[in-house]
Amino acid sequence: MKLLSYILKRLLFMLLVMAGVATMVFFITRVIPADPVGAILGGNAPIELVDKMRHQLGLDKPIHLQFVDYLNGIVHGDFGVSLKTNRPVTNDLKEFFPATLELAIASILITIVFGIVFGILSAVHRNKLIDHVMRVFAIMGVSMPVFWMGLLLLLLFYYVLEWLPGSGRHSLFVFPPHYTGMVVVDCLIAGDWATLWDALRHLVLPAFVLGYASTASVARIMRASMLDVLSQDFIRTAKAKGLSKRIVIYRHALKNALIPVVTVIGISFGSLLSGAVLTETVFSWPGVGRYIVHALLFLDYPAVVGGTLFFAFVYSLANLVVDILYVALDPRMHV
Amino acid sequence: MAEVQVQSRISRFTLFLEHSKPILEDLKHTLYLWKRTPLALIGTLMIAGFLLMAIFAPLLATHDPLAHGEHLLPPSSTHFFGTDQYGRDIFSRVMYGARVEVWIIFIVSVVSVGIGLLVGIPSGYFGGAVDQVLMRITDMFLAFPQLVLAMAFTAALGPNLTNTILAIGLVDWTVFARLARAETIKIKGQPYIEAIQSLGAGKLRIMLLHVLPMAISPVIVQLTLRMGTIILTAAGLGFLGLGAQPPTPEWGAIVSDGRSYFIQHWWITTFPGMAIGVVVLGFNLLGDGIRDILDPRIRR
Amino acid sequence: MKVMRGNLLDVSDLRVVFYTYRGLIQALNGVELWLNSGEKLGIVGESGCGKSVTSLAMMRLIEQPGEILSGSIRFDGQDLAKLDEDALNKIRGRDMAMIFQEPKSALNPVMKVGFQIAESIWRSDNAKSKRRVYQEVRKMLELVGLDSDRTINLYPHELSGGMAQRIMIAIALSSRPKLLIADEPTSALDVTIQIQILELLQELVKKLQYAAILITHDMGVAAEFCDKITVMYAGNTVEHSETMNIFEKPYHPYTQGLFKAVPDIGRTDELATIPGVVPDLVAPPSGCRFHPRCPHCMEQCQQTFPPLIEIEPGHHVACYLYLKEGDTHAN
Amino acid sequence: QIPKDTIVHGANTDIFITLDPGICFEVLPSAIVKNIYAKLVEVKLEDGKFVVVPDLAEKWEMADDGKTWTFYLRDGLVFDNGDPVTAQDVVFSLTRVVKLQKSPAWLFTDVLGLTEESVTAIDDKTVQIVTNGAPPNIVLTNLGGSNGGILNQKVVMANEKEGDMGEVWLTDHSAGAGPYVLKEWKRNMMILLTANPNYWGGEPALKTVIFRDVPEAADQFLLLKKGEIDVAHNLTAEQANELKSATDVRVVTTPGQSDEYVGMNAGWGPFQDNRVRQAVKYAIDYDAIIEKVRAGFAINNQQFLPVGYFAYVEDNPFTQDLEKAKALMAEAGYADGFEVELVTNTTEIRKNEAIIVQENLAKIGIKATVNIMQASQMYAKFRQQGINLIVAGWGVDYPDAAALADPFANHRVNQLAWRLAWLDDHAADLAEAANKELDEEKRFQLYRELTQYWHENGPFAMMYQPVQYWGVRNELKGAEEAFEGYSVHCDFTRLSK
Amino acid sequence: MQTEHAAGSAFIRIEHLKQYFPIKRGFFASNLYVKAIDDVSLDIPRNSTFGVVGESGSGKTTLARTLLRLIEPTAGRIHYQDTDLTALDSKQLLVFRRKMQIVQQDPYNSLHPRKLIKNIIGEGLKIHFHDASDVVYSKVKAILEEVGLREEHMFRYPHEFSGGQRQRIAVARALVLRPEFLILDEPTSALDVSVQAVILKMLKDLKREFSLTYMFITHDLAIIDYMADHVAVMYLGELVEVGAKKDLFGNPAHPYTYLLLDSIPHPDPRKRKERILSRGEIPSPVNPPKGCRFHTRCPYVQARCKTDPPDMREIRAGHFMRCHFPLIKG
Ligand SMILES: Nc1ncnc2c1ncn2[C@@H]1O[C@H](COP(=O)(O)OP(=O)(O)OP(=O)(O)O)[C@@H](O)[C@H]1O
Ligand SMILES: Nc1ncnc2c1ncn2[C@@H]1O[C@H](COP(=O)(O)OP(=O)(O)OP(=O)(O)O)[C@@H](O)[C@H]1O
Ligand SMILES: [Mg+2]
Ligand SMILES: [Mg+2]
Repeated sequence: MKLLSYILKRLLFMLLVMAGVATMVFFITRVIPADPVGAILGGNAPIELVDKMRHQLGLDKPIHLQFVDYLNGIVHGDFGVSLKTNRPVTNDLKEFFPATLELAIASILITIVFGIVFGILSAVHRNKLIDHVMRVFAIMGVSMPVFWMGLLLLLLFYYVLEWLPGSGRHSLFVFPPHYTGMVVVDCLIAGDWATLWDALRHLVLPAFVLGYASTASVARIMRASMLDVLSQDFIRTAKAKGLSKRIVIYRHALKNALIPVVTVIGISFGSLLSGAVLTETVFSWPGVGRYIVHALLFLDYPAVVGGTLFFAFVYSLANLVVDILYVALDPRMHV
Repeated sequence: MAEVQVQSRISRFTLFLEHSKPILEDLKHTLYLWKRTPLALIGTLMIAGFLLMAIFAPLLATHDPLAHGEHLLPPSSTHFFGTDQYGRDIFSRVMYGARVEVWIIFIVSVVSVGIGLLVGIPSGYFGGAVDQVLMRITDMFLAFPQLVLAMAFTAALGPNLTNTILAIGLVDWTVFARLARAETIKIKGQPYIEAIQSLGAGKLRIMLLHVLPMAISPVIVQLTLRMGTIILTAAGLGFLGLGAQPPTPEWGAIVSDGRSYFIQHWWITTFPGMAIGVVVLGFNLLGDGIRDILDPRIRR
Repeated sequence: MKVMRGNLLDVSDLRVVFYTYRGLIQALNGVELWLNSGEKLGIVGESGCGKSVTSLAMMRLIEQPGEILSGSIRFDGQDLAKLDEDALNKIRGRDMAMIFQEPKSALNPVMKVGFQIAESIWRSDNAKSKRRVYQEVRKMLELVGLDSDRTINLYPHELSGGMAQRIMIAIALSSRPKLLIADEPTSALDVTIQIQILELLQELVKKLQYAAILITHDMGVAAEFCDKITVMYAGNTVEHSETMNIFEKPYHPYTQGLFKAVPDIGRTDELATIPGVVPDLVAPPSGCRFHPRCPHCMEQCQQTFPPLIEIEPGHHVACYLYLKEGDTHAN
Repeated sequence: QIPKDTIVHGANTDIFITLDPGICFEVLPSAIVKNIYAKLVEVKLEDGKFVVVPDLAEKWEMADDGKTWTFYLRDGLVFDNGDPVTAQDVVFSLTRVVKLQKSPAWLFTDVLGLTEESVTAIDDKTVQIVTNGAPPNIVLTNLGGSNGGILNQKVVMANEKEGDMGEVWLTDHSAGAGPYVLKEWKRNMMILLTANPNYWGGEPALKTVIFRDVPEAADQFLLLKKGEIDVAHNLTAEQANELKSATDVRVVTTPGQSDEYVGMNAGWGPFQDNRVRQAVKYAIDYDAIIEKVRAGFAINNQQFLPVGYFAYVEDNPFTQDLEKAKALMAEAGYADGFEVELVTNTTEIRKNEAIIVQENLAKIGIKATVNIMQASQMYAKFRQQGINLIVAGWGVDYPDAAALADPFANHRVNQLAWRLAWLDDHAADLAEAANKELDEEKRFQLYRELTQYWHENGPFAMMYQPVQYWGVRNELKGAEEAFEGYSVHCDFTRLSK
Repeated sequence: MQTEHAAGSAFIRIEHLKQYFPIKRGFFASNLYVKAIDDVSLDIPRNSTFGVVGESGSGKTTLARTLLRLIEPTAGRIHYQDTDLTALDSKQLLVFRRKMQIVQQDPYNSLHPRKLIKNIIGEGLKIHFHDASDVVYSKVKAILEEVGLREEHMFRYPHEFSGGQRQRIAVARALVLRPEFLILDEPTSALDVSVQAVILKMLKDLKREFSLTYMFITHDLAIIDYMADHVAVMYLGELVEVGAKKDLFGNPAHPYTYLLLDSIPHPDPRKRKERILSRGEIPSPVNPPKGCRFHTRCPYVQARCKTDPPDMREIRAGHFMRCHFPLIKG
């Protein structure tokens, strides 16, 4: 019951935040001294045509009226029609989002696994060689420009070693089943193992590149948190019980140490989602990141706004989930 | 009379020096811990090297970083890192680039830490409605896809390096706000704050003179840790065509501009890429180190 | 091998150091301790004198940056100081158990208390079925005076301090140890609860026949519940005797000073104070570590540490006052 | 691994908006549209010159008024689904462009003067078009552009939504009579075309054409070398150069249908003085730009007319001559130079050009600060005459000299000349006269005169005419012919393996 | 309940003071309250040492904080001589901030770790007297000597000091403002016995020297016995017994007071004895037991105790207590 009301309250906050984001993105985009119509029509188009089209799209109305229209649309779940693709923004998002989600989930898994393992190893072997190696390896992830690392890995694993396929979501002549739009999930649903294998092989590099960057932050928190937990009294109790080192670490320390890590993972997920742009470009990944960035370059208002709101929504939702997870993980949070 | 005062001041200062032994000891302690964490030491060296590079760029550079010459020369003894697509000496550009990075770091730090503290401390200190409002605003910025927001700000402010950096600062402050808030809440509950309150200090005085000095150090640590992200965000914006305006030798821009030469002319991207990597690594190691050293459990 | 002074435990010349930036902290400097089975020994001393380090050292739980430099910990026929980790794990929590000062932080916050007790029962007998183990958990809970149905599924944060300490006792005693080390088990508790816990421990000692070491800085607690008392100062054992003896006739100047400084209800005389402060263990005073604060300081005290000698049957003191004037205690 | 009857293109499809012939305006999408939709006539490059050849119309004639055109359709034409192609379809398709009023509409409305009533069907196989009297080459090349693609009216209108004339549906569906049919477009993944068995010219050799989305040039390079794509569309010049020495891949080139220029705002400060403009033209190192930016994939062409166009004669009066440039600057009173903002957009080529121009200008004392803008921002500013110095390019809209003379010299059409505030009536008059002139000899002279005047007075320094290039797998035959005259002409049917 | 429980003019008078904290557990806010102090009324005579005892969580610290208006009371009044502190705004309160000072429970966290001792002690002087730095310096120096520290200590940071020294600094910080009323919140509970004795003696001396009124909070009855003239016993946010120390310790009327006194282990093995043990655990102040709050643990509980909350009543002159069945000797 309490949990439910908590969730409701959080959802309400989320709504508030979304409203704020909506307002902000609207005004920021309008402040930009650029002309979407001119951009879409191209550099050659004469000014009369530009004006005509601007009028058609209602972009010559006073800004407050535009804002009212825009809010009206949002309230009705309508983000409008993309100036660029000439399709409802919702359709575009539906088309591009699953790819990004799939990538982000794969990356977050990589982040979690590597981050936690590195963190534990570092903490347990604190200040020993293995600690140094793990930390440096993790930090290297944040140290390299994504596009640079992406190209490097492609060159290595695809071009030179030929272990992994090149860019794209799946091989060209493979036609994966379509339910959710996430190829891996769809293949699992359909039981199409060959395609699944193909899709997974395509997923490895981009997910690694994207996830590697946040691995360091998770590993860092994990290490600190583990060290913290290991110095606590109840660990001494466990040792005094005569439990072996392994049990002390994995049974007694781990769950406690994970609690603060969960929050970081929630935040990482957000940055993974929005940081996917570069990875998507390097790996020809048809995701929503590229869509939004392009929308922004063209100043395709509806697409920018819709995409941003959508991101904000997914991010907030992810964090809500994390917070609930938090409650599940930490009995002290129970009511 | 005045002389007496001066005298007493001087004697007080000597007294201060005499008795600042504990402070020195503290320093010694810090140094000791520093030495015991080799990674922090390495990080420090990296950053020191980076700063020296920025300071002495004109001395270190072998060429004019903007002068065009024979292009796409591989590394050699005249061009340590080769030349780029216009025939500019990459080594010299990397040296001068250090200055740009320092500038980036400086502005972002000031802007984002400044906003972060400005939002975080009152939020944590007052709590209640103030906290709710400020935190919802922070949430809003957090929920905003960072790159999009940075791009939008950059576009709105006009795309040049300083504006790009400003934009990153405007986007990046949320972390610091949250951290400052959490710290403030922690500090607020400490008896020494209550003691100061009971002495009759006003809220502003408490926040400024007592909470701020305590809240700032974790924020600074976090800042060093985020330095890498900041530099890389700048590079990412460069990749998307925003960011430093040519011919500014910004490392991220060099890498992203050179990426189409990646396969044939590896040196264009590799050296500046490595420079970024080393500095980011340095900052991270340093930040990790400082954090470890500030950790009371170790400090004991 | 020396004869054991106590038939269960004999710690001799225990030295523990911590490596820190300031230098070597000589936390224990030749601690002597012994105990017979079934006995209750109190260790008293001021904060930082090494009580906790002693107890951890006995369990071989000293971790880096600390190290046991020397000494023997003979327990039940084995020298714990010489055992490896595996062998120690067989003794810890089985023959020798421990409870700590902050009972709530000594329990794992994300595990139900029932499981935490079960874990230690399992350890003493791996073969037991889950049902049997939990039966025993319930028995233990009842033993320490808790309602087993209600408590077994609680998390530590749902317990009060007193309950948590009872759980700790249950964990420690569930393997039926020969020795229970309690490091300030009641310092964090209120007086009324403290008494409950101490009475419980008292009662269980009788029932389960284990020996106990009770570490405390509260003279009252030691006086009421221990058969024997060891007084520590700055990493040394300075005095050891039967409780009654030591309270009636404290020999060591430190012990004397300590007793005079403790307020008690109904006490009318002014409190006495010990001048000076506890020494810094990085650069401890030479000789007897108490000499800078000692009203009877002699030249010899500044040079060498006095050995712990038996000046009366069962009453050991480390002080030159008594070593020199060999006949003062004769009467 | 690519089947024999399939070709895979690697291209950056991020900028693709629609494949509707009535709307499509970008280069590569237009090329695709041209291969899906047949037009009344086709424009081809023959002996380096563009010529108009029959497509759906087997013959046509212009009435003496110079305005009324009649087109006669071939016999037995059918759309991809077997429906017959009728004059009604032609009327529908061409009128639709006018009605939709999207990006390319101005070519029909402004350049040809078409209205909703201009195109009519005489009978099932005869179409009449009434223009504003534009010269024949302009009319025909415009009708032969991608916007002239003929749609199957029945199918399109069956898919109409809210009176959009099938606009939404046509974004990623096709209903044409060209050699290929659009099967599927998975955005940012691939575009799939299959051969149209009903194509009047016969079913093409390659049955499947795939455009695979590969936004990164380096990626395209790798995929091409591995044989995962047959054609790479967006290689960098350096990469293309690298391929020249490869054994299994070749580089195919054709002169590009565009110009890269430096534009100076003739209404702003120092640039008001023609001597300063001339100085800039002498300051630029044309060879360096061609070498460093294009790795040689460019033609030194300093006039607005691209190679192969009517009235084109090689005429490159400028080479870098710093002394002369400095002298001109001094003469104009700017011996110490001045500061100016140099604007360009984010494409890499432009950025590179800007950097070199910046360096060149610095040598005669002009301190240019480069400001890289998004295209959307740059054009917004440019259209308000708000840019003082710009590095940009101009792609031809249709292969006729008029398509360049107007924007570059005639401020009255509100295009480049106007944006740079070069409000020179003499140039404008000359351009208008030349564009209208039907007599070839006279027209030629007029353009020469304009070019001369423009060289001496214009606000443009033409950097080069690009050469288009593709990395092509050797097993793919006919790429040279298929891409010849690219952007005006692109014919996938010539490809084979 | 009575408000006039002590004869004569009170120095500090508390009337029906309540402090309820809304609780937030984990993520969830709720409309529950910790009733940290519930309807407390007290008179503190001038120049006395007024002891407050009670177990952990009984609300002693909260009482002190509320009394100083460091937290706003939920209800009730606080009179400082004739001034109602609860009615003052923050400017008016400033005067009383100087007159009333506190020495906190935890000497390790009550000094700002990044400030020199000089500034820690001098801060109040700057706020209240706007003293020039020379004046501040000499005043700080003087007060440090008063509490047994030296001039050289002014330039050190708190972590360089032992617990006892820190507590001296905290006392100095309070006394430098020349207050009239000083709250000592368990000033020695974190200290060792040998240090504790020194501090207690010092506090006694200072009280005389500065003619202070003390409110001395502790859970250690032995210390109360040593220090206080009057004693108030708190249980679960309520006062259960108030009176002169001699009277109250000699004849505890409330079973809880009796239990407290009985539970103390004496540092003298000869005083070992059989005890009456209280039952169970201290209930949560969030929902305290109905009726008498102590009934769940009272060895003498009767039916009425479970339903009727007893009132405070005066059983002897100046001796108040809250029990239906007081333990009257004899
Ligand atoms: N992990 C450690 N690192 C460094 N020094 C330590 C460590 N643990 C203990 N010490 C030092 O060892 C000495 C003895 O500490 P110990 O905890 O045994 O004291 P104690 O008698 O238990 O005190 P208390 O009554 O406060 O619990 C102290 O001076 C302390 O500083
Ligand atoms: N700021 C606060 N918010 C919520 N609850 C509080 C707050 N301060 C105190 N409490 C609660 O009020 C009750 C009384 O606390 P208080 O600190 O006054 O007790 P105390 O008698 O001083 O105990 P101790 O002897 O441990 O210092 C406790 O249950 C405590 O948890
Ligand atoms: Mg201890
Ligand atoms: Mg308290």
